[in-house]
Amino acid sequence: MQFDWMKIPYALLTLFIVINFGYLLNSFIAKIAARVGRRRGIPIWQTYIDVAKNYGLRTSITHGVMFYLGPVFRLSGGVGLLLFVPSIYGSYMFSNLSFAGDLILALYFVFFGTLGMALGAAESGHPYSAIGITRGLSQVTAAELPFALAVFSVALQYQTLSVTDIVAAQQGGILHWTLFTNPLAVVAAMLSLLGSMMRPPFDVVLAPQEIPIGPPTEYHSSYLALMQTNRALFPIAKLVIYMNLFFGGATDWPTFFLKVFLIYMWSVFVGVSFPRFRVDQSIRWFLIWAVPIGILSIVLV
Amino acid sequence: MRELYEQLKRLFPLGEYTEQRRDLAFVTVPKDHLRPLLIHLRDRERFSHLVLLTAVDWLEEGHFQLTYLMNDRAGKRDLGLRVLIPRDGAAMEGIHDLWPTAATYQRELREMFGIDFPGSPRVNEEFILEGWTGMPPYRRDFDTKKFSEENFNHRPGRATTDPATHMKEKLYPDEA
Amino acid sequence: MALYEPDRSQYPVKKPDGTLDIDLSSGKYLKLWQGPQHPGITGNMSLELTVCGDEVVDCQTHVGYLHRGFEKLMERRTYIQCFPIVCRICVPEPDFNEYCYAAAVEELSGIKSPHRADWIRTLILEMGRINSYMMYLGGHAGSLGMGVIGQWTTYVRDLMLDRFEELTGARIYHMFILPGGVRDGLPDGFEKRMEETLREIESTMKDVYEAMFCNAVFKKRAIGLGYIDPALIDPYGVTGPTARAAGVAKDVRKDFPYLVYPELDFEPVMGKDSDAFTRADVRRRDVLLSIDLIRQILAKMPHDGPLMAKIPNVLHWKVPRGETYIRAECSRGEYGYYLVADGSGYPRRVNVRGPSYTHAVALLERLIINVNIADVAGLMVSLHTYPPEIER
Amino acid sequence: MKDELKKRLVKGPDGVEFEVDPLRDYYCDARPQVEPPAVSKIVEDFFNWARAESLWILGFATGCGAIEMRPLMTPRFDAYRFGVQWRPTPRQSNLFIISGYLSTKTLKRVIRSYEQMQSPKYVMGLGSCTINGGMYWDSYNTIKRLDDYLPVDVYVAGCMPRPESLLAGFEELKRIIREGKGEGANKYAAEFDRYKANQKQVIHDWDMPDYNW
Repeated sequence: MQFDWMKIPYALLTLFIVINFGYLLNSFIAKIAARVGRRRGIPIWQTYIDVAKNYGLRTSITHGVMFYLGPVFRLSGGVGLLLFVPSIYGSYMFSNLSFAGDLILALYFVFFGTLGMALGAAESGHPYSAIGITRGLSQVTAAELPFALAVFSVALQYQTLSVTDIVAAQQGGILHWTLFTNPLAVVAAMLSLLGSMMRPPFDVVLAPQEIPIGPPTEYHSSYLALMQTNRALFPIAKLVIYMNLFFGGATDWPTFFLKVFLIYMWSVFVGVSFPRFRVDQSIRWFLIWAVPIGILSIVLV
Repeated sequence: MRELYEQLKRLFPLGEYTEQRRDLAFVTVPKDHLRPLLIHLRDRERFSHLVLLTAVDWLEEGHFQLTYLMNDRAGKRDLGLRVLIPRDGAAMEGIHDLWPTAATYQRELREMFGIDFPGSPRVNEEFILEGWTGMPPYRRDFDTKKFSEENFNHRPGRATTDPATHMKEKLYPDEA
Repeated sequence: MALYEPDRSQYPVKKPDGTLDIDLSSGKYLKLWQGPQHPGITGNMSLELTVCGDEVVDCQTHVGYLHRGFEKLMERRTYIQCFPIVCRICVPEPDFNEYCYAAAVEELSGIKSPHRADWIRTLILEMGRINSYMMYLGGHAGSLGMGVIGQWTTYVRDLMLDRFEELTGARIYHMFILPGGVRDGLPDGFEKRMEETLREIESTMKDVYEAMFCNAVFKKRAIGLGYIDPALIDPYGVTGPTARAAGVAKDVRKDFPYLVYPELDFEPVMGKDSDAFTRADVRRRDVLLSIDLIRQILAKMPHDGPLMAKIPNVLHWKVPRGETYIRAECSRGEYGYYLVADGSGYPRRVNVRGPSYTHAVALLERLIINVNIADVAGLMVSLHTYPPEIER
Repeated sequence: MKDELKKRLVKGPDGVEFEVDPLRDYYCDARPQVEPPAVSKIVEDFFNWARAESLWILGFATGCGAIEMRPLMTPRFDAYRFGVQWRPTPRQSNLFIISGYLSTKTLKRVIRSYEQMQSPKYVMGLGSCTINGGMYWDSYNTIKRLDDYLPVDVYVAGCMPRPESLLAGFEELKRIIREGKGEGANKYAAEFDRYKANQKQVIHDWDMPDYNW
């Protein structure tokens, strides 16, 4: 297959759009959470200012090479995830660097960021980071299991490992979406989504009360700004996969924004109305509820 | 309360008795008889709740007064036991095995009054103060104002007058 | 479904003399400091935890970060000069300090505060109790990751602070109950605005009940957490809602009635399971009880009569030699002042008995063993401790 | 000095023994440096604006003033509107609110937390007790003026200051930062010896390095 060099600048354009969308969405979600608490909440551009402020700090200390690489790994996980799946179906400009086996690569990238973070935070030597990391890794493992099962179920259903093909198979009306053709897989994946979005009830990794914010305890200034960028990018990238696999993908940007926003809202609404699980409870929850549904979906396919 | 006192008096050599309220009385107890009396009160007379344990420094008379305040919830009454111990080399037997919470009080007394409770858990560790080398601060002969003036930088411009003399001059100049 | 339960007796090994054999260099244990700079700690205090895996095996509390030496400062202030500083002893609920101090001084100098002042004092104490519980409910939900409850309860607490401001002129430190009586009567229309505030609080409490106490995740984490055996209540000096949640009906308002509580109609709120969830529930129902009491007080209180008893010239206020102990039921338990007077114009010794003193040090160190690190904050908040009254 | 800060021999998991000197190994004790502002004025102005609009507060309740923090976070006052947020770790915060009196025991922790914050960092003193001791002017355990120990940018007076005055304090601090005068960290670095001498005069058991990152 001939590689098309023009795809690279186009992919970067997608990245730019998605990052800005992510920033705005993050402020918007903070505002929604504030509204639930009857507050007015932060201004919508607050996230931009925070990132600028963090890049503008004068001192930043490091605990070693891995400490610096942690956020970089994490960000590259997000970027990689986004770049290897098509954002807009049918558009040459925004189909990014997708290829035949990209689903497997995407699964890998979902996990990659957390691993990088684990290495970086362990380097910082702070006990809270270490505890946060052990919690994070065990919870992400438990949470990704149903997602992986759901993905395999979908891949079996459509007999392909290419995200583009899966999206293509879902075109032509709302009833062709995986949501309706394979509902069990979607349920399993949506439960898994709750676990990986770092919102309650599954945010014990970053919980300010239980352990002061876990892995990023020692991160500050530009490191933290990198992580904030990732925090804007990574959920969107992940939701793009969800949208493509289960909700029929998007054919233009408005549909893209709307669908991503709606899927995000699912985790936000659960998040504002529940306290958080302890990590052992959340792992049990995933093993008892989400994993069997995932297995069932594979069996049924 | 009076009957209880008479009853106890037959068993223990009790000292001065003060009835403060209908439900509150204070009794002076010799140092050696405190422990049996506490056990008796706890097991026979339902005084099961140790409200507080604290000390009063009677500097002029040369002794510390330890106050053990016992509470009987069912009988709706309180009994305070006063134990007088000399100020020099003050030490007292601990009661942390009777009430685990007493260990905290004993740690505070050790630090704030310098009263030793041998055998009480963590009694010689720092409890509230840190790096304190001087005299235990709750003793009467410790002058907190002098200490504060010597140790801390004060912001100039703060004029302090003794309110009693100030008010006397400004408000009641005629009063004796 | 049978779930795997780890064997908790394995580590650490108990030495023959009862102490734990913890060798930090073995790599099995980790020493972890929680606090003083930690959002999961109530106030300014720290816990030195030794953890094994995810479980706490040993804990030492460290207090004293807020020590100002009140008991010493009061020894060199006249009786009336002590009055403005006593409320600073416990920040979230200052009125109990004012009441206990005022009542102790009155009793020793043989003054009786007027009947109407007693009613207003009771009103203020109940308002303060609601404030304190509102802080608690928000903190407890927050410690388990539910920030929304804190937003709601702090909002209605602000409404209650408005009523305080109207009545006393201050938001946090009211300095309203002074020895001899109270400073002022109720302003015009206070009852009506109070009723509006109470309605708002009631509707918020309904929301809180639905969002917090009916929530599966909250139940899952709070039920069974920090169980206190009723047999431990007396040895550890546990009082207040914490004791009532264990089924021990300790309520100073009922047991040793003070102010106008004998004239009010109420039953202490009781629980039976003695865990964090029951304690939270007892406190929630206590808020409703306080609302009811405030309504009773406003309906029954006399509207004319003196507010201050005749007190001596404050410059020459000499209290005769004697000692007394005054207690009141604050939102955490029994709050008491032990006052010793020596016949001069200055108190000889003032000792403050805060309920947190026993709850947060001895009891917490015992309860925290074998608790998951993630639950330490929830456990600590469920005991409802305020460090300033521990170290004063 | 505490036991855990003494030099000791530690046996690693692989059986090799090595010596640990906690004061040297666990802390970096390099002196703080004066960090110059950005070369270009426009860049510095932009950063100052961003710093002013995004104040992250360290959630450290050092005294009674902390009771008014909760109302500030909640619907009535809602400081989030002004870009103020609370962070649980000193590394990520820029503004340290000393909420009231500081006992010497807390002062030690405050200094450590302050030094872990990344410059530029700001300090706000809350309540009369940070200004001149306030009610506790004769107490043996509280410091009397905060600016001897840390560079203070803004004082908010009162006992206790109302949330409104805190909001006004934030606005004042923002103005100071926007004008480029919020250089407390550099002042701390420049007059390091004076601050350290003052701190050591009060804290009698100094068992940490002079500067800990």
